[in-house]
Amino acid sequence: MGILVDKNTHVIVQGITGTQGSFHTKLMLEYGTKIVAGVTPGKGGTQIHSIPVYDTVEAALEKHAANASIIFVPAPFAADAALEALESRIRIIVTITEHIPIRDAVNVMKFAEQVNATVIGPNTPGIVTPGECKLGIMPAHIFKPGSVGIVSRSGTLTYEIAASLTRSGLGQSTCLGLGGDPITGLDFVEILRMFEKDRQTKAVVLIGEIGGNLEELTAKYIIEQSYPKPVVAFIAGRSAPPGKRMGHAGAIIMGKAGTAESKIEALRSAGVKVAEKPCDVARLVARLLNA
Amino acid sequence: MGILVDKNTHVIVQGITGTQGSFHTKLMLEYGTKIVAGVTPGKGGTQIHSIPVYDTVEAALEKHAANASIIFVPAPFAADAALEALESRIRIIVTITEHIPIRDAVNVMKFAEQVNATVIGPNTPGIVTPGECKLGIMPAHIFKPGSVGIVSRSGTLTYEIAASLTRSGLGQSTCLGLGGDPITGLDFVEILRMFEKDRQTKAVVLIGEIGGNLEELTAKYIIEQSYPKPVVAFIAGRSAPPGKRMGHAGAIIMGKAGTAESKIEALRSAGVKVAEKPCDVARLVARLLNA
Amino acid sequence: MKLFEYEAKAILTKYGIPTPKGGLVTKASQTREIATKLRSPFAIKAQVLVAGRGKAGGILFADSVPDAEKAARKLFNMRIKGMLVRNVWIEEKIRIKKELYFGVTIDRVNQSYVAIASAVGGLEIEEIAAEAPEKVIKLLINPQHGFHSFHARQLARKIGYSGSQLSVLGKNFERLYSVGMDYDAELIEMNPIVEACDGKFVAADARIIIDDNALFRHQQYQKRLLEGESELTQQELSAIRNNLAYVKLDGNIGVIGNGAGLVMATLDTIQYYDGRPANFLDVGGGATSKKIAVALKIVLSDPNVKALFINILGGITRCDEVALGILEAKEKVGVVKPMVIRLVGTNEEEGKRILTEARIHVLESMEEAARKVVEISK
Amino acid sequence: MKLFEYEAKAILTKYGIPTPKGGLVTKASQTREIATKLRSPFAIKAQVLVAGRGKAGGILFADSVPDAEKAARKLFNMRIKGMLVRNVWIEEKIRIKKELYFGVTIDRVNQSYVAIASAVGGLEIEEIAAEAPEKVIKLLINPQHGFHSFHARQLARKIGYSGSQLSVLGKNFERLYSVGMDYDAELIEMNPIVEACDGKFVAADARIIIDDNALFRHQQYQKRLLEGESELTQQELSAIRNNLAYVKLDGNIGVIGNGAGLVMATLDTIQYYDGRPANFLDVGGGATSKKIAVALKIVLSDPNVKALFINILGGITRCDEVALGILEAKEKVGVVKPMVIRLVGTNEEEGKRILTEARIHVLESMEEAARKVVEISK
Repeated sequence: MGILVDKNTHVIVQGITGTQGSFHTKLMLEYGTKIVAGVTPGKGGTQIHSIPVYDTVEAALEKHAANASIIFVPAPFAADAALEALESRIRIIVTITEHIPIRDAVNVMKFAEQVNATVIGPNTPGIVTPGECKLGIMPAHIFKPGSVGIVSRSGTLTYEIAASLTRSGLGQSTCLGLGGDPITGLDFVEILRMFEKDRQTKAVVLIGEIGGNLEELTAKYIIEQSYPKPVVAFIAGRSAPPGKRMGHAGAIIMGKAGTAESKIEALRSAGVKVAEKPCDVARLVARLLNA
Repeated sequence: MGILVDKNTHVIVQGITGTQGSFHTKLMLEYGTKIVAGVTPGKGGTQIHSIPVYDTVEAALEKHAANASIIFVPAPFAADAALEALESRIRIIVTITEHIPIRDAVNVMKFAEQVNATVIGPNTPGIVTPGECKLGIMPAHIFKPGSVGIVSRSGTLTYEIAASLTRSGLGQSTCLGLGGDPITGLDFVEILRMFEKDRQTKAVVLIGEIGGNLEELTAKYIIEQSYPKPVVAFIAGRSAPPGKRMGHAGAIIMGKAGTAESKIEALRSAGVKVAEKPCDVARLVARLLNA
Repeated sequence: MKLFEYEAKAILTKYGIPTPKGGLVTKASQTREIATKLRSPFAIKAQVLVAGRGKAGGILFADSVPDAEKAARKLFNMRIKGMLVRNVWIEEKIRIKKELYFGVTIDRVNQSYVAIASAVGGLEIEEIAAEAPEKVIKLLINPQHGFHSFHARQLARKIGYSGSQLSVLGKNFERLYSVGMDYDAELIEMNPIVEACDGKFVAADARIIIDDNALFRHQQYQKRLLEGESELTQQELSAIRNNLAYVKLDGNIGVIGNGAGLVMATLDTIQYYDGRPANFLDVGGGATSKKIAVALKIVLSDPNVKALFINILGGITRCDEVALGILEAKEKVGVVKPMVIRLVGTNEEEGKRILTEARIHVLESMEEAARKVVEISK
Repeated sequence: MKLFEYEAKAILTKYGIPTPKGGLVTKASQTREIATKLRSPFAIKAQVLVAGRGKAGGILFADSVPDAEKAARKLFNMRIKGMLVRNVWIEEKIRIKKELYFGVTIDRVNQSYVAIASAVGGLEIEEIAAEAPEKVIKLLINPQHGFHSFHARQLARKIGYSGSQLSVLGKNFERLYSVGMDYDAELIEMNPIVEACDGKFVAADARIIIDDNALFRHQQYQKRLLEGESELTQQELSAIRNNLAYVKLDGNIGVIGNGAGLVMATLDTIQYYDGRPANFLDVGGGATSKKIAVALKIVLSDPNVKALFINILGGITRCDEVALGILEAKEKVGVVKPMVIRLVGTNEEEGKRILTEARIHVLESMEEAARKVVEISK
């Protein structure tokens, strides 16, 4: 099963005709993701990898039923694309695009909140429920179906950890990236809640990083709810200096807020096992699952 | 009982220190309206007619409980005042102010819709439930408690008709003005619905005018719902030329739309008695009530 | 407040919407100089604030500079629907493939703005809607969410465009919406916006009506309205400056009252008794004697007025004050035409006394007063 | 992108927010000319983009023009937290009654903007919040509804103002919010906004950080960032121009990787093994050989670098392409420092073969590679 996406997810790709959009559409199709249509303004009537392309989401949905969208539209236009999908009643939106202005992202999130939709990203590698649906740009071969739920603020670091889980024989229920921006649609707590309800998920891996206080709030949530499933975490950025953005717009220590130490301490005091190095995650998960 | 306002209506007056605000606060108090506080930015700490004045609605509500507001704030700032009241969870707002820009009014109405609040006006004489509560600028002596509900797009014309009803011994349940602007918070249909539910109201007087199609929509509603209470109407502006605003920003015939003829015809075909002259209204009401 | 075509086009240009290259001619003799900077053929357009200018002969075409000059001269000597032509706009004529419509206006029922696009343009949008309602595409706009690029593209698609034209046309729709919001337009339209033979889009005509209540945010235009050229008559201007609502009509009974609805009903009652009102004039609430004086002056400046009907329902306004106002005004303005006054409401007795002493007859019933003034006017 | 105080103040002034009268001095010799146009006493302020400039001696005061000149000279000869002072802002010193704080920034948890006001100003807002949290008033802003006058007045009231001051202060808050939205500020603050002895409010210092991702909407500043003065080092500039994320650190192991999280984890792992990273450099997804070359060049331009660690996890990126890129880059840039390369993922075998043939040792484990590079660096 996994969370959010599965075999019944029918997808439109916004920005399907761009380099990234076209390339990843091919890979997603190869993975078995049910892509029903693409949207690129001005390219309506064409086809990409046998997928019909429309000028607007509205036009696409006149012909196809879809319940999710993945967005590859360039940053200046990406928020518009997200709003378009939301207004057309698409309720799961994966925004791959990075460098979306904060003001635009805030607008998208408020609208999504109003209509009760889920936005993954922006600046996310996407979401994969191994064996069922990949809605993102992550390499397919590093995942296999299983019982570990992964939620992350990162891209390649997630692949690093997912791959090592897979090598250790620990498959995944769903793996998703929240996105590396300061404003993202989902947070760890929401995902933990979903993983709690998901029967397939037996343990959760949480990959955090410096900046903001999502990890601290997650620790609080775990304590308050006596979260019933084991959680293993890795926090990137212990060596990061304050005041500098470490690649992700969201990865910045402001004054004394957002440090790795603060996050690690909070998680540990919530009973979460925090790995010292990425390669330690698989071992900790295995130990907890066998306990 | 009447609709919307009654003995339990507790009121704040926004713009209480202005000429209009102060003057009508006095008259409303004399009528028995329960005014608990006034708000004028920069005048917090003073008093008007023994009513304490605050700088913000928030500050007023820290000290007083209120469920309605009446706004006398000058047009450029009136929308801000309405939004302030709405954000502070006031759910009945009477906007006396005229000349509020349309863009501002649209924003207020959208916000009111979201939070499920009632906006009367702008550019309204207000609302009165005779003997219980007057939230407006209408002369008090022309009303008396009774069973006729009056809803109007006009001010003095409403007084004209209310006074003649009163003279004919026909008291009123509630009398309110929707407001003379193109964008107002309520329409006839909403009020008809309220009058239908109000036990005290036995007949409804509807005072319309040229411009828009509220009256036509009302006729449609009356037919569709087989509206159970007798309705008498007067429509002002039979002699108005097209393309000219007749005093009210909303009173304008655009091309062939919004004429008095169209409204009168629609209402008549819905079984509404339409008076030829204002003075005929009372007679028609009396006839229907005695039928 | 209506903007002239040349004003509207200047704004559109500022927002990046293509308009035909052109120039404003304030005297026919300037035509040559301006036309020579443009490429022929030319469109020469009277700058008047009336609808249906084209049908009334206010738009001419010319293939050469001398012909353009002739056309301009012709326009400067015209009145269009009674309006004197004071300025002429001359522009390059577009080779039209298709005329479209796009506008943003108020949707009263939905308390919102509405964007309207049509694959047919050039006519009044109401006419298009009457003739081919299926061609008129409407989209409600929630101002809190705004009108986004994708909305614009949805409309462009629905009026038949695709490919790069869809995006370009959409962009122009989006820009017009921005103009509309920034300028508090209660109506803004490009009618027609033209698809030229080269596939490009050009706003061939543009109309902007600024919400009068928002003019305080657009002082430049408020100033032009009150001080410069406008479609308003002297009476209308004087009314605006004094916060009176005045509309000229073509009868002979001057009407003054307090409250728009009441004044409308007064006109209706006059008409009901076969009289013909000369105007609508609402003095509003709590008018001062000065205001009443100005109102009388405006109404009486219409030479057609044979009799006056003042209809006051004193509510908050006190009748005695109104009576004093009328006396004062009468004296100042020197009213010699017959007056019928209906005065009821707060302090009615005192008001009547004041006027009766001044030998002005006061009635209580609006209908009776209307009947009487109609009688006098015959 | 951080704006200089003088840039921020120019914008505030444009929006009607009072700032002290002043002028920009680009050479100490101009001080006299500018200062004589102002009223003494003066505040002389180094224009550097570092926080805590005041404490670091970057703000001086003077009572006379000659003293102001001396102060300016002193500042021009200073480095503040390593930053050279290239410009000095001289302004009239305000007689301060009270220092307040107002700012608008991002609330990540609420996915929103937040307005922050405080009756204490002049310090960093985090310090104020730490010392007197009850004095810091926050208000979440829904951008669809906006920040209205009444919101501003609510804040002004809560930090202790009433009467006309409440409205005036509120107006300044409102204006600052407008600046923030119009300029896509991720942080904008008046710190302090000063209540002067005459009761008026003046923004004594202002800070604006424009969202880097929105710089395309603010080309003037983007241009200044890339071409003019900024707080960025040559390496940082070069990284920005090539779409690389680069942060200088003070160790001796140069690091290059793909993906922000992975590179952070790489630095952490180096540190875990007691090594010291010299930088953070993320080449992003699908980097070309050219990009890898630029990355190597930037990292190696740091003289402290003793060894290089390239950590690539080929996902969508193919390892063979990365390998070719490294070879090409190595040749072009002429790398002589020892390199440790970790290369796994798509087409890993082919990538390893290419590098091994070029006698570059490739490891599979990030931890092993980190240990190795730390060893070399010692």
